[in-house]
Amino acid sequence: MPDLGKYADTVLSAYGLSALLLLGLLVMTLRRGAKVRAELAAVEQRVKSNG
Amino acid sequence: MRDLRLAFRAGGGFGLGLAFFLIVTVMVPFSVGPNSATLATIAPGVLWLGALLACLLSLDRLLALDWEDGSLDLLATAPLPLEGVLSIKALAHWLTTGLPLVLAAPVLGVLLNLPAGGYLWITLSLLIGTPALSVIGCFGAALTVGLKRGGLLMSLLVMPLYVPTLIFGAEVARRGAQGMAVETPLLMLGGITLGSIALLPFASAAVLRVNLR
Amino acid sequence: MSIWEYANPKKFLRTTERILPPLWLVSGVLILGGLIWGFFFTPDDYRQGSTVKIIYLHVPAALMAINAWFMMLVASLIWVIRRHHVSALAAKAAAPVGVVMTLIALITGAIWGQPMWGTWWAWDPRLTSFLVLFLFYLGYIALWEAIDNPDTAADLTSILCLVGSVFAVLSRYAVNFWNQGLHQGASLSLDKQENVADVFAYPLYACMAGFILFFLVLVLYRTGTEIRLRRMKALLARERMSDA
Amino acid sequence: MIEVRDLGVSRGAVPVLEAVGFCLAAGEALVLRGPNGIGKTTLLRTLAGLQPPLRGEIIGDREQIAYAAHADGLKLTLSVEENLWFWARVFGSEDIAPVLSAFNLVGLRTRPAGSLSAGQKRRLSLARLMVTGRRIWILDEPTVSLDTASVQLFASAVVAHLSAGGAAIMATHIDLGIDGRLLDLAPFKARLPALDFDDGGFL
Repeated sequence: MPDLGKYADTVLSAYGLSALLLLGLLVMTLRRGAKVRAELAAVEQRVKSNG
Repeated sequence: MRDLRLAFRAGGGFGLGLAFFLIVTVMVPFSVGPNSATLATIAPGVLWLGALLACLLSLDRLLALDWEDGSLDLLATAPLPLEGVLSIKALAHWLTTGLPLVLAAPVLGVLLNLPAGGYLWITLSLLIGTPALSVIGCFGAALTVGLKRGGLLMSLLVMPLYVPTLIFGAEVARRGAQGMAVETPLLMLGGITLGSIALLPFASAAVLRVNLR
Repeated sequence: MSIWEYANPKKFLRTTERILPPLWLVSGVLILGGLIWGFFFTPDDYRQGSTVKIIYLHVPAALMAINAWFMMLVASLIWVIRRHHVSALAAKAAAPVGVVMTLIALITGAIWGQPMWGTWWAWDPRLTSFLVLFLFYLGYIALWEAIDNPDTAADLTSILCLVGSVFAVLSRYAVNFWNQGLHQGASLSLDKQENVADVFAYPLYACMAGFILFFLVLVLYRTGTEIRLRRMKALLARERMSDA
Repeated sequence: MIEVRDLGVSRGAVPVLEAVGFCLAAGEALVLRGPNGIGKTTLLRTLAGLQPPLRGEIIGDREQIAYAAHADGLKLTLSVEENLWFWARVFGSEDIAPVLSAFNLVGLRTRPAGSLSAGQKRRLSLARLMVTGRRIWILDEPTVSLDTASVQLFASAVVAHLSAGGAAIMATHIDLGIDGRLLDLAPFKARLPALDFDDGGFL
């Protein structure tokens, strides 16, 4: 761990909040992607079986 | 032509924007305190913001009424270009909302202790700037015309588009009130207004055609 | 073989399916590598102390905040001119990524500004422009959300994007004129003498490349999601047709 | 006067009608029939140029079409006369007097449109068609809320329009006694699109 000196709070909070936002975006993107993929598969199945 | 007559006859739209402007201006000293020096500093900005909000408030009536009673469909199939129809609508909006605001601004300036040099500039900047507000607002109204609860969305869409007009307009008024040079912001304000009047009706008409189909 | 082949939704899905996994990996390595390099292995600035490390987040995020809007503008133009559905959906997919980038740039900027300028927020031209950009993003996303018919939504949002771009540029000039500001000039420039010393620059390049790739990967993935959503809508509509 | 070839129309991105084709000469009327939701209004709006066709073409002079929708398109605070004058000026007509008498509106001319009954409003909105001076009328459910006498009034206005060399396309369920061709839209209902997801679309 580097010595951040008197600005430790500043730097760490900047990294922390950014990481939170980036991860949040990533997780939401992937979750929505997976959900839509599953829903589409279900609908496709149904449509194919009904003709 | 018809819009003008309608706006006057309906009465409500005409007075409402003006009354809103008055109320906002009157509320400001209640919130920032009665110190006349403070009020004098913020007066140009408050007047501009009040005028902008009053404009915004009256925008949803611009096309919504014609949408509801079906006249928009009929106008779109009429031999007039839709761009022209929308320009006229924006003009009607300006005459019934913008112009009264311009005329009322100096009177309300008294309430806010506007410095003596500022009256000319606040009036002039509003006179040049409010047409842009009407034309930009017309674009916003055309974007959201068919939507339920379009009013709130329209404010969200139109406000960022108002930023340059507000900045230059308020800058003219502020510099004028402080006796500084106003040429540059005045030119920019005029440029924005002319550019908006010349180009935005095309975007508004394109958007309205999409919304009508 | 032309680039327009990828305007076919199915082809787009098949291709992205193949190229996304390695891209995820590369962008992750670049971002993490760049950030770790910057965070652990660069010296402190003699004036700004350790706060200079924030640059590895702030500058790439700001870069992508603007480029995301620019990409949306290009995608909107492609939709307006050539009417490729994938293009409109890509613009839609990019907007939330752009919002997050803008937000990161604003937040890291505020946190950085606190010790450097002694204030969280100043109505500095750059900060203000980013705030205005943020509002534009919000309006754009709200308009997409508000409209049911996907083609109508694509048409309206792309015109909003075009008009908004003009007004965003105007706002930039207006804001510059309105307040000269505290913010330093651009961190990186080619023509001028380098503003940032090499020790800081290399990890910064890595982070910027990482952010660009990360943006690309996210947008491609999200565009795929939007395509599936569109297909699902189309299938459901078809089902309703056969019921009726 | 107007010819339609292989026309496909869509409502809210869903195709509703396809392969519609007809040809209408001066003096002819075409009456569209079909159950609710078949796409009569959509077809009429497409003909009027309010929405682009999905495919196919409409051959004819767009500038000759006057469209009357479900909604009356009246300004309630303006008087009957002012409403008509507005549209007369938009379409460059000079006189509204014959129209007022044709639709029996002379006695109501100074009344604000808001004080009219639904049927009277409908008459006013149909009178608008006459002041447009256009030769092809496109009418969507023109007889809604009209009483028998007013329907007769309307029918004779249409007959006069046809005999003066005009044409009309209308969607209506009642028999107007106009000598027009019937077009049942049910056979033109769009078939289900194929499910091959390969042609650049989403299905």
